[in-house]
Amino acid sequence: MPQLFQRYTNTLAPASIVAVFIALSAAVWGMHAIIFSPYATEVGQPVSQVVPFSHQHHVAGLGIDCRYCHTGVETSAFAGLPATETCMTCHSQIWRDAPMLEPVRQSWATGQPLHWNRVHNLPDYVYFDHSIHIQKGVGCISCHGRVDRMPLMAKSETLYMRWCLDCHKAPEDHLRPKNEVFVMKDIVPDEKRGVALLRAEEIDKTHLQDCSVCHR
Amino acid sequence: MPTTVQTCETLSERLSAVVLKRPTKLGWFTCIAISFTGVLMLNVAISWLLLRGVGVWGINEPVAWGFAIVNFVWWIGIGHAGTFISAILLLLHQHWRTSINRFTEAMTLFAVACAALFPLLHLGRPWVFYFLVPYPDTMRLWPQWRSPLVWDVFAVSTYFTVSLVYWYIGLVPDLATMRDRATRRWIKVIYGIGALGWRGSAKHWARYEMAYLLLAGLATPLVLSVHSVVSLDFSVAILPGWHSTIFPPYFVAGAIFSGFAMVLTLLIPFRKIYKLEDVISERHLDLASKVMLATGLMVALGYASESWMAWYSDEPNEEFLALNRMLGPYWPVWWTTMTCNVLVPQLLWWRRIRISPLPLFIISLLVNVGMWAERYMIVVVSLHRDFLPSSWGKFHGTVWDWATFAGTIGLFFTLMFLFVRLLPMIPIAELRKQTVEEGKEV
Amino acid sequence: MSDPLPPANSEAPLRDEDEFAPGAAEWPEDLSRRRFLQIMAASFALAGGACTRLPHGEILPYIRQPELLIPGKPLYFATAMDFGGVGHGLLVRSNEGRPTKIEGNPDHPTSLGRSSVHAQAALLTLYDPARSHAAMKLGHPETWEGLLGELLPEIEKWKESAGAGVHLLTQRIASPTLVAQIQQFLKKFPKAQWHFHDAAFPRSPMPVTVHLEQARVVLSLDAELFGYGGANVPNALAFAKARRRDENISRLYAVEVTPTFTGAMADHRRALSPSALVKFAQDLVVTLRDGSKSSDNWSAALLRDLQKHKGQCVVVAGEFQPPSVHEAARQINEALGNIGKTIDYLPAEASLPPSGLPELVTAMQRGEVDTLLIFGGNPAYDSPVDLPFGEALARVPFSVHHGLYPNETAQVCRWHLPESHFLETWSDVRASDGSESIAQPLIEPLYPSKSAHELIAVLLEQVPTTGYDIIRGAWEQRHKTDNFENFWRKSVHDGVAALPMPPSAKAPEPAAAPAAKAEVESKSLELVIRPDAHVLDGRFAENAWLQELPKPLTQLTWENAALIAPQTAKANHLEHGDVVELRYRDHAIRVPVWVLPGQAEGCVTVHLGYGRTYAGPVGSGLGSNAFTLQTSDAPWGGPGAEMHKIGDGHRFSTTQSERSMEDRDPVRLVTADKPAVEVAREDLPETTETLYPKWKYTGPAWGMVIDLSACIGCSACTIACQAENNIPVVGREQVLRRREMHWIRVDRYFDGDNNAPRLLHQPVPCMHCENAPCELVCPVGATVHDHEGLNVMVYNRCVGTRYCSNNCPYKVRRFNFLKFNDDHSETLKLMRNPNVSVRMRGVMEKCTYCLQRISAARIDAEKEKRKIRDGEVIPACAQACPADAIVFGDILDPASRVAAMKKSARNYSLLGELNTRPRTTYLARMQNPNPEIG
Amino acid sequence: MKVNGVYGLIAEFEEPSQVLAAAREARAAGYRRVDAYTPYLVEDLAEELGMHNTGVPVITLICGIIGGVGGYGMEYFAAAIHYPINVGGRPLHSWPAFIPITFELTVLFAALGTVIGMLILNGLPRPHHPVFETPFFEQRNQSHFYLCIEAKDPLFDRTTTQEFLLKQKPAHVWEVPA
Repeated sequence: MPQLFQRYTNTLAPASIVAVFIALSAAVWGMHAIIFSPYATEVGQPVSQVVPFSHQHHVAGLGIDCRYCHTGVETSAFAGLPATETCMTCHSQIWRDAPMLEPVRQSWATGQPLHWNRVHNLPDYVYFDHSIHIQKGVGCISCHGRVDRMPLMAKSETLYMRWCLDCHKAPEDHLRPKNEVFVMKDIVPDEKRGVALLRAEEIDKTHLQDCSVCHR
Repeated sequence: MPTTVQTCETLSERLSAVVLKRPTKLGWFTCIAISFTGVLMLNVAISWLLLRGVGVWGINEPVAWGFAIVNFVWWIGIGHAGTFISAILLLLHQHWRTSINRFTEAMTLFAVACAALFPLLHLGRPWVFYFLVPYPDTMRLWPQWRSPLVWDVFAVSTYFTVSLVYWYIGLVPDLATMRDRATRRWIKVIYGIGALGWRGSAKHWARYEMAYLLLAGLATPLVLSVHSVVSLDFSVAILPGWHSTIFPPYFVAGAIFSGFAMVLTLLIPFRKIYKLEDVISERHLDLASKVMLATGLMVALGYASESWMAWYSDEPNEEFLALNRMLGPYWPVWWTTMTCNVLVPQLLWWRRIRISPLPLFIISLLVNVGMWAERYMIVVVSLHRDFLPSSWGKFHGTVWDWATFAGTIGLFFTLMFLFVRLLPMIPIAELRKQTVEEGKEV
Repeated sequence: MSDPLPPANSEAPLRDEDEFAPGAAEWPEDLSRRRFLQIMAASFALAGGACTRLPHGEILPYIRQPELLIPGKPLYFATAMDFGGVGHGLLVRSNEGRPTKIEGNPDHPTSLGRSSVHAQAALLTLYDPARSHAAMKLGHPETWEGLLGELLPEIEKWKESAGAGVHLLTQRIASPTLVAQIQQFLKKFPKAQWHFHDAAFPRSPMPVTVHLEQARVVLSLDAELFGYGGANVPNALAFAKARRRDENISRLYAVEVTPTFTGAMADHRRALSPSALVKFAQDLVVTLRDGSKSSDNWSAALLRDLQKHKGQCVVVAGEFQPPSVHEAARQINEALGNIGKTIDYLPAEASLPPSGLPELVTAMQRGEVDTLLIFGGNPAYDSPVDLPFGEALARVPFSVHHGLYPNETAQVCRWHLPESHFLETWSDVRASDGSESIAQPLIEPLYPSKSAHELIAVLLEQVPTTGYDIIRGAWEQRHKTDNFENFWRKSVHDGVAALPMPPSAKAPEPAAAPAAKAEVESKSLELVIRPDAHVLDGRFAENAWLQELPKPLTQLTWENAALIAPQTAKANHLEHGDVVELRYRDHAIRVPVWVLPGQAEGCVTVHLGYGRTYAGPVGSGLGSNAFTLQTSDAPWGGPGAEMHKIGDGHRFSTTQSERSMEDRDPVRLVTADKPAVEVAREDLPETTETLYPKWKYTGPAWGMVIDLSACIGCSACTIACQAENNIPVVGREQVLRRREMHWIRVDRYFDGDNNAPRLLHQPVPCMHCENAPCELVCPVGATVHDHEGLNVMVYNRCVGTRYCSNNCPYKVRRFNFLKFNDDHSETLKLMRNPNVSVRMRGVMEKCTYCLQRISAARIDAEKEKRKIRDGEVIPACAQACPADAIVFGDILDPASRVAAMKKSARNYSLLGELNTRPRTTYLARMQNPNPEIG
Repeated sequence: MKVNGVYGLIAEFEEPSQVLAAAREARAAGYRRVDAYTPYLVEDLAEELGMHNTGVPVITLICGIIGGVGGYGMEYFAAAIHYPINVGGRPLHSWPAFIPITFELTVLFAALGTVIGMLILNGLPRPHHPVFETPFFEQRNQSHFYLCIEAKDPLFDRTTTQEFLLKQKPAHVWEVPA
């Protein structure tokens, strides 16, 4: 009497079951991988702009302070992008007819604003306030990375909520003295200094993880 | 029909024939066609729901839960008979269960599947349902474990998985029988895959039986827990009419009550159509009705104690609620519930009714209606007038509410018809054992 | 003013769906099957893990960044509003050049930082997409140049004819400059005529100013002291002060036709039909004069009470009462020596022209009108039925309508000119106490519109014609000061002019004493016509906020009804919801019947402002037009009305169907025989009665107290909250389904006898329970507590199970059953508060105690390393409340005002027995009944 | 002793009692690699064939414990450690509220463990098996009872084993090809 199934099915059957399990876990892992991949987070992926503005040149090269352009950063929720006027203060003198700067001159002439592409974009239901972070001693580079090494601006952090919470849970590891907030210098984690700064800035850690701190 | 003595051979022959006989009867096609139109309607209703939002239903403030939850509880309740019969009655050595457990387990699965649709659909944002599942997300957030809805997610999914496994394991030896009795090769192969190469080895049987018993042991507390958890959706809340400690037992009793009602609603026609009156005999009807009668009385006790507590507690809100149910705008719901769930089942005291299919069929239908009304009373009537008179309101189901409900009924019957056509609805192997052993006893 | 475009890197609202693939969250209305399936696929794919990339927004910086303006920091500007010829001082918040919230101006003598429903709602009018966008000639868009082309030759003609045949029609005007300009016009064209018509703010028989704070006994003869009228805000505040004193709080008697806020606040209320009310007033005068025995002991006791408080009481007559009642009130006040103490009689309104609509219409019918210039208003709709303005207008060759909306009048005029909203233009106003304010614009006109000032300047062929120059010029002329620049700057900045107050007005000569014998009470059904409390004479019909705001004591929205007393209903065999044909002097309307406890017997009240045809998409075709019953000789109705039932089962779009408190005590009353300790007894469970330890709060611990003695039920809180928190309007259909979205609602109850009920109000926001039942049942933790004790609602975590709402005993949670917020209208986007998320479909929302304001204050405080000061955070409701009934603050700070109020014996928690431990509590309402009256 | 090309010898019986007896005899005769094939569970048959412990229950127990402890652990970790939030004034570790999920996960893991364990112990799925080549096995395995002595058995010998089986009065004795 012939067998309904050939011998190989004895390996095939269990193997296929195992395969299904592997496939499922692979799918889950893949999902996770995608979510944290540069594709989804866009970390380290320069965003093209109408004017290829180089922070590297302006910050590292010319040593211009962040606040020269991002005027609101100490007082307002928004750091602010420089008005065309700000660009023109220098570029009406130097690189007056660099083709690269044509859009800026256009904007100045026509009164049409420059269209910059957002690099750091939070969802609308997240209310981030630059000023308080600056006031309490969170350095620019904690979130924006070493812009002094960025010819074109790119995200250096995922800006995922879990990333925010990492710092809101333990701010001490990310605080720096007030005079170093705008300095392009990587922070050296130092438990003692962190706690000291925490006390100095009167930061109340308890409510830092409240939903209401960021969501309204 | 001839009452010839059953042998393993004849038994296997007859029971597998139910599935293997060709060509399929026209009646079956018409039935499934009708129920499938229900499925199509369900699709339309769901699409419209996802397109416009839950606002297409009648829900509002204060009645933020309507048909969706009513149907959910109703279906889950129906889904309790199967596991009850196969697990608890197994442990209680009720051999008569064997004839109907496979069928009722299938019923359980499909009912739970229908039920599981509603919690998903009633979400304002169904596309983020996965927020209820614990997993390491990008937000470092977790479900809120204190919420009965999260308990539901675990209870219902566990219940479904375990029932599915239990049902499938029970099927394996019969699938082997199908494999061996089928004539066409491709059919043999399909059943063969399901049979996992079962060959009836004695050692396999031993482990199999042990596993089956263990599953029964696990399913027994599970079946009791599931509807208890569902009842906690209500009793954890502070709403008058919800906030009650008797809910878990009272819900479980109601579940088995409605479950057996649905079992009878389905069995009575099926045994007639497939001429299985000898396998599913009067005895089965009789015993099933007795279970209905018993659980029905427990449910009645539930109603009674609710009203009594309202009076005894002297809590104005509770008192008002009790009266509002009987005399308020939704009085017909209360009276329907009482008639169908308390009065009608009393007929089952008479044996003649317990064993005569037609009256039994009607009674079971009425009980199904009554149990739906009960859930409507619990969900809607409690919500529509709560603490502050200023926020009182009314609720009316829209056409989409009804379409969704009817659609799930269609889905349920579609699955049921497919089941009886494609799988042995009566456990052959177990019956073999019984017939042989009972044959000996005689 | 900066441009009205969405500013650089401000959070553009309405992009909540960015959380998901575009379209996955907000379904477009018009949607092909294909697209639908795509979206389904998309959203199901997302369900796998929501691994979506946020779409790339753009940032558009300024060219030149405006001074002062720091993106993200709101600015506040003082301005003022002309409301019914009375100035309201306002303080307006501007986010990146967009006015986003209107508040009262604290420095302004009459608004005192408080505001009214209409001041709040003015914001929506500014951004209303249905406002007229361009000049129209015979219904076709035209340019201003086109207008001038026609206008200038006309003006030449007027010069020859000295303005013969030229007629001006205006409503009440609060702007001294505008009045001056009109006078100037009349001087230049002496034969021109100026007419006055205002259906909501008619010529007052006897204008008065009442000082409720000084009055120990107040008698209102159908006077709506807290209604929409010009002095509602100061009245409410003064009355609240007089009620909250610990001893000798004032006593209010109200005799009125239809229940009003005043009646609701009264210690003794009596509902009388108009004719009975006239009789009552005159009997009062007679009995007072010749000391004769009063007819009933109610008025006897009232009289004794009044006489006991000579100079400390006041009798106020309602705006819509006949002169005889006003005269009666004046005589009583005179007899009791109240004048100058508790009430001032102002000189008859000189600013108004003698001639009104009847004269104009007759002139038009006679064909004497060549040119008609209509400044504001809508006579084609709101004129009495016996003055066929529309037809008469056909005989006017050159008619110009200047207004905010292309309304009924605009349709029939030759020209319609868009008017600038008061937030778009310079103007000035005079407040009820005579103080003057400059109204400065917050934003450039959204459309090519002109203000009345600018238009008249054109007619006068003046240069310059910009609003700024006109106002500044006028002020420079009127206020001669050595340093005008400083005076001007200070006035603009403060929102009120630094001026000496006008001389105190002297009472007018007593008119002929009224007949001692009052005319007999009419037996027939009396018709009562009143402007609607919210849309008034229909001028706010297009304002959806006001349409959806529940109307006083009916809680009705989006429509009007015929209000009758239960007895009247029985007598006429009518039921609530029956549709009747209401007939008066052979004119009739179909209107549903609303049986309203507290309404006077034998009369039927209908409100104006509905049945409009050209209001716009929001206001057209709602309710029935009561102007068809109004006649110029009886503008507020009279005897001889009839009702015939022609249908039934009308479904009212009301937000509260229940009337009584059902033997529960959400609102508690403190009276002489029921002391606070007993009334406000807290039957809270002991904290020990729980398995769980109590959560510790270190503070600030935010809490709120609502004083029911002060709350007049005006709903200013509701609409202020709506403006502040981007709360959508749902429309009549959804209100019918009970899906309104107001975060703070004002409940009203009729207590006691249905024929003479006590009227109660209770604002109900989220209670922010410490043991929040809603939080416990949320499966995803979308509503949880923060360390300051706020019950926070995280929209972007909410999946929409609505379990929280079911478990909320106060039912203050609101759910977006459908896509309620409008993300199509560009202008509405400008209106939204950028610091509050715009909620998407399928999420729960509720009062947050104005979390955005708390956060702002917290950030400021933490920057300065200090605690948040008491009063630094004021939620929108508390800020708007004209009666200062809502107080908010840190309940753990013993120095805070809220903590002090929570110590009051009257303090109680709503449904406290549920052990929800609400942070919002109430102060039981104090009643001061006259012991002589049962 | 190993015989090529043969899986074993199989005896076919009509009655369960016969196969029981045969099994007993086979064990007594010293055969160890013996198995029986029956249409339904025949009590004690497995014992007669020398299987005294199925080994399933212990798997169930272990999986159950894993599920329970894991479930409660997850809840505690999430609510009290990973992201502690004040929910309705309840303590972070609201143990009574954590019970239902713990219970459900216990049952779930135990049940799945039981089934998977049973299948693994039984070496299923195994669609191909020599015994299927027994003549008429397909038709008769639903009514008849088989006892198979495998060729792998050290005592197996075509002739002696066949004689032994025939002594048990089977309906047939077949040779099962490997």
